[in-house]
Amino acid sequence: MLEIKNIHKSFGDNIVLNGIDLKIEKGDVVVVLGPSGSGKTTLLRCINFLEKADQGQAIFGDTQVDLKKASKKQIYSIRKRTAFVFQNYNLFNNKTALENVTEGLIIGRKMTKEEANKIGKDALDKVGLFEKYDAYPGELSGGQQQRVGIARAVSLNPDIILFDEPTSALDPELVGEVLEVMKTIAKEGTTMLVVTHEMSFAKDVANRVIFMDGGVIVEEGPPNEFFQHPKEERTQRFLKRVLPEDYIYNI
Amino acid sequence: MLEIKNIHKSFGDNIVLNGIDLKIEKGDVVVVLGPSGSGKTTLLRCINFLEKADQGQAIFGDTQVDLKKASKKQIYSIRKRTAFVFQNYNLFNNKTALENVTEGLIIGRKMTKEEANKIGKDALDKVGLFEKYDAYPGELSGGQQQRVGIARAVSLNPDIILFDEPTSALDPELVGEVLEVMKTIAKEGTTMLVVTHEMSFAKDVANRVIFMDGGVIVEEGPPNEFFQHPKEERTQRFLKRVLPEDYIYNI
Amino acid sequence: MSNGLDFEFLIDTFFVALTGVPVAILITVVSLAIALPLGFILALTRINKMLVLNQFSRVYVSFVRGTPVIVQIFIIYNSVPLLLASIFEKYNIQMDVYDVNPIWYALIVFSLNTTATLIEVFRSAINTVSKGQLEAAHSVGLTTVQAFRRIIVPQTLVVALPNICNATVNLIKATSLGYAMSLPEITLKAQVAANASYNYIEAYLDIFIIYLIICSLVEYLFKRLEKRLRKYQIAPTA
Amino acid sequence: MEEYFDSTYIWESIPALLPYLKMTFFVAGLSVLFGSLLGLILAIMKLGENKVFQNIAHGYTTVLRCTPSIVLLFLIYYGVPAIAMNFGVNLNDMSSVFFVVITFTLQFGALMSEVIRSAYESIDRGQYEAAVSVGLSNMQAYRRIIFPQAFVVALPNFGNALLELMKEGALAYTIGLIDVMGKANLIIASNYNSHALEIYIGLSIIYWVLSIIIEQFFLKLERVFSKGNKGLKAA
Amino acid sequence: ESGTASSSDGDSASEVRTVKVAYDQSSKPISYLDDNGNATGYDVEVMKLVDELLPEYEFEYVGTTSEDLLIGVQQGKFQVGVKNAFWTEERTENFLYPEEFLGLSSIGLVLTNENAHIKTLEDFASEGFTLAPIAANNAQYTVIEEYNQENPDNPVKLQAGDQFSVDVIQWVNEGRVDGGVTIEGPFQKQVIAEDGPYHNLINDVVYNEFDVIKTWPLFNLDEQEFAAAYDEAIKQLKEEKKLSELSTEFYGRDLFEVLESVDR
Ligand SMILES: Nc1ncnc2c1ncn2[C@@H]1O[C@H](COP(=O)(O)OP(=O)(O)OP(=O)(O)O)[C@@H](O)[C@H]1O
Ligand SMILES: Nc1ncnc2c1ncn2[C@@H]1O[C@H](COP(=O)(O)OP(=O)(O)OP(=O)(O)O)[C@@H](O)[C@H]1O
Ligand SMILES: [Mg+2]
Ligand SMILES: [Mg+2]
Repeated sequence: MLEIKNIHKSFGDNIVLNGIDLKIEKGDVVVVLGPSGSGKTTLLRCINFLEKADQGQAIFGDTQVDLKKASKKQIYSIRKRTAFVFQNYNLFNNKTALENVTEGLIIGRKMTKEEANKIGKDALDKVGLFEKYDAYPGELSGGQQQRVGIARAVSLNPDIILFDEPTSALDPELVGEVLEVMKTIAKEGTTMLVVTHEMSFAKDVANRVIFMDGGVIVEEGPPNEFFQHPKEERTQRFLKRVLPEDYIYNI
Repeated sequence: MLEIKNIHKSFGDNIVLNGIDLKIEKGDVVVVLGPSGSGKTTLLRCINFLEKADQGQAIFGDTQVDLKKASKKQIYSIRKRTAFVFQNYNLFNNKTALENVTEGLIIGRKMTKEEANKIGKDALDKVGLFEKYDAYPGELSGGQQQRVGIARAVSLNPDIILFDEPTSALDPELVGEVLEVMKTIAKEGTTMLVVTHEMSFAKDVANRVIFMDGGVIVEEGPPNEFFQHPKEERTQRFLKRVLPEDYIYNI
Repeated sequence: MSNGLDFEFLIDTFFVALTGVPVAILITVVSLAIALPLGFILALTRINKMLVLNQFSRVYVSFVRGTPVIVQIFIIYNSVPLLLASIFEKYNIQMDVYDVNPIWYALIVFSLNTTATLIEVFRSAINTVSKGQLEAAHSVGLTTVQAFRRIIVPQTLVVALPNICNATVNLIKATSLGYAMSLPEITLKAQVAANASYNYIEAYLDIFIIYLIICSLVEYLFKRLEKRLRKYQIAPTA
Repeated sequence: MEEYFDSTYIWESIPALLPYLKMTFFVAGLSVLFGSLLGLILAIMKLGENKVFQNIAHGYTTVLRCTPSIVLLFLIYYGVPAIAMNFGVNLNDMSSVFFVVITFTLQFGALMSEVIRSAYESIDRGQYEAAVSVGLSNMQAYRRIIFPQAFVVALPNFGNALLELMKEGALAYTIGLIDVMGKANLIIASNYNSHALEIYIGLSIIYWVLSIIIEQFFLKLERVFSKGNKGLKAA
Repeated sequence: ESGTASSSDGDSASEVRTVKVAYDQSSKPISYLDDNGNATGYDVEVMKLVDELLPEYEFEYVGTTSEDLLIGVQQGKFQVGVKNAFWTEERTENFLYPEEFLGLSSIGLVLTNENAHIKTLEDFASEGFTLAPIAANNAQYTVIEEYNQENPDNPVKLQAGDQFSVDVIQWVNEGRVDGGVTIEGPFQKQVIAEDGPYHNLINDVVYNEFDVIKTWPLFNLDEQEFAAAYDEAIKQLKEEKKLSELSTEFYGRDLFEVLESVDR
């Protein structure tokens, strides 16, 4: 359903992505792990053309796009098939929760306002924000904002949703809310590519875990294997650092 | 060494602290847990007079102070015996790392520059920032900034250090750095009152855990007992939310 | 003051000066209508460092900000007709350059001037809107133009509003310099009225009162507008 | 057009005008000095708890913002001596510089009060809290931590206000004070109003160069004083 | 002369009183600041002669703009002001006019050569010509305004403007306006004089005088005594033909020769 081939991306001298290949099937939930600065965010942004890759191909179903030379039209067509959930939510500050969700539908997809509102309300209901349609982002807690962000992504009915550390700007208590919502939509069969530090999510929900470092994929596999028997020394060191000492052996 | 009696504090109609009593002995490491908005930060701020309590007493060794009516002199004398580590570090942006540490010593405590520099350098060395004396906050990573914040507090040689979620503004990988430093100074016998969501820290380092909610202390006890057999229903619910499901049973 | 005020003159002239208000308002409104979009676009060229335009706007802003308005007025008022005349002559255009109502010069000067101010206002305002807003708009399938119209501009405006208010008040006050172009605005009308009897003190009092009223009104309106536009910025509670 | 435009007038006017910058600087310098003080006092009133002081300071700022400079100048130039006369002080022999400085001071003070207030408010309260938490007194916290940072924030706006002030020369001329702008008028008058365009172009060149110098100077200043904030801005 | 006590000078006539004489410093050749920073011009030089004849007064000259001069004299900041002012009924409420005028001003139209036949404001108005703007506080403005009030059917298109931004001769020559009002002195110095900046236009523009008008110093209303002293002095100067000399020096012509025909 989505295949990425040989992405390269540098900022000046800093080589951030150094040839990444990735294949995601319909319904997959792929979690990307890696130390800070390893290029996880950049990978997601390149897939969505928020950043222009220096080299690489993306194959979406039957259409193949050159990530470097994509035309405006191709970019829009790919953006229509993807959705992005940002670390800092990036809700439109001047729009209510509902308008945040419907904006892309009405303006980007040319739906009528009624259609869009229906879809938007459904999406907000699904993330448990029945009563917050008319609230502005400034009136919502971080967790609520991120749930609007997820509703916004889901309502676009994309082939794949890209999540960039969707819980890392949240208070520990609010993290649960958002992970719960993500689990729900994952179980509905949505294809997801998720950058996160939430190991429990990776373990419970992912069907594949990828560990990136230095711009390449160091190791990948199903979560059980990945957490219990990391093969690479780099991966072991990383897991040791981010997991409570005893946690890793107890899964 | 520090005893707090019956602190009350409201903001407008919002009763935030509703009669808190707390006794801390020399060398204690007390961890305060609680949901967002339960008044943890306010408690710490009242102790340090960053917020004026509506009612309450603090007994520092042999001196007793009314938290509401304290004179300027009393406030200074208590601030001299405490130090604060802020969630957002709050380093002086216009001062280097070393100056951040020595500012309070030279200006507040009237030390000579040489003395202060010696103490400051020792403190920075202790938190692993040997080579960053002359760096400005803007040039340091979050973890490094927070370690300067801790060095600043330690160098004052206070009777007690108050920590307000010292790691919650940090990237997951950097959290380790700071917790490590906190463990070290805890082991040196520094008295600490720590608001944190880091359960592993609470478990490993604290000798007492306090759970606050709705402006009162709901439950307290030594960490093992607290995590494994929380008595109150409210505490159980809270722990379930903030801990990975299986973690709690595996300690 | 030694000999008392001539109240009759004061009141009569107040109404005479008042007839200059429409011209002042017209210039203000038209200049703003030109300067707001132009300033915004040029601000974008500066932020995106578009080569030629960026350099151009830098020099332009620097000149306009660096020299007194009255001097700009003199220069435009004296040089534009000369330039136009020689151009018309060269291309054989049959048009009387000198038939031009001075209000055109005023519009040129004040539009150019306000544009320069607003370039800087918008430049800093746009910078306060985080890049994430644009990215989010892109990610839900909006084009850049749509994103600007619906997301970025409304937010920029709110941030820029206090400074736009400032610029507007300064603009209204600056229209008083229009007398140098024989523009029949408030100050000129009051001064003409004062000439017959040399009642300048009363004339200046009238000018003072009128500007005070207009400018406070403008400030008030902007505050109202800001409150309305800011409705989404209710401080996050709890 | 060549008939009228004679660029030699531009080059001849510049050296004739330059000496009068002294007066421009003198007036601006004094006004900046006193105006900043006034601005500081007003800003303190605005930031303080006292509602009456707050309203006075805000009202003052509004009125001054809404008053055309020329009107303010005449109010001061004729009002202040009249008031002083009531107290038996004769100010009629006072140099007009005095009144121009008062006018600019009042205006600059209104401007600066906003500059100072917003600069102060831009400094995170945490800086103050951290300062007192390490045992600094209130005054020490302001002097050593808040002011140095607010100063940097205020610098560019201060520079702008200064530029505005320098350009108000036309105003001073109306009561006979001769700074660069006034000198330009005198030159034009002595040419019986001919070649005014060239003289004004010469004048605008002087102003422009001056403004660029001031701008650059303030940029430098900002860079020097913000050494600690460099990284923050980049991040 | 009513000898009512003046507000500021005492009885001791022996004491020398310093008075402030304000002059418009940018009104060459009537009154101006010369290149050395000294006050001069016809009006100023006359006042200097007056000063010489009045030992009990010492004049101090203060250069300023005409607006400040008017307000200042009215308020008593200056005791007297000279700015080529004409007499109007309304102004006598705010200023004290002495008995004796100060000088004469030839006022006329600047026109291109092809319009040289226009000699009067009536002719000018009938042609529907445009007139260069005149500063609102300038005496010339008053003259045209008065004409318009007397000839409401055939008014001149009068516009107020700025003193410095209007260069009458240039505007007329380039065709920006059909005509301008000026006084003779400046025209002499700009066009007729060999070294005048517009001497090259000597065959293109003409000056057609339409009136000669008396000009007056403006005294503060409380200065009757001073005004009386001035009257005495200036009478003597007129008799000695001193004013004619100055008129020739600054205006290039002795306007007192046509004094008979001057009606205001
Ligand atoms: N716009 C940019 N310009 C220059 N360098 C950039 C830019 N964006 C990212 N980088 C650099 O690219 C590298 C990878 O950044 P990226 O954000 O992809 O890492 P990450 O894996 O998402 O890290 P984190 O876990 O901290 O979010 C970093 O060194 C970063 O400094
Ligand atoms: N300065 C203030 N003015 C008004 N209300 C305040 C103020 N500071 C805190 N509050 C309110 O007091 C309550 C407790 O806040 P506090 O910051 O102490 O909670 P907390 O336990 O530290 O929460 P968190 O885990 O989110 O930091 C909250 O409802 C908050 O909105
Ligand atoms: Mg990232
Ligand atoms: Mg808190």
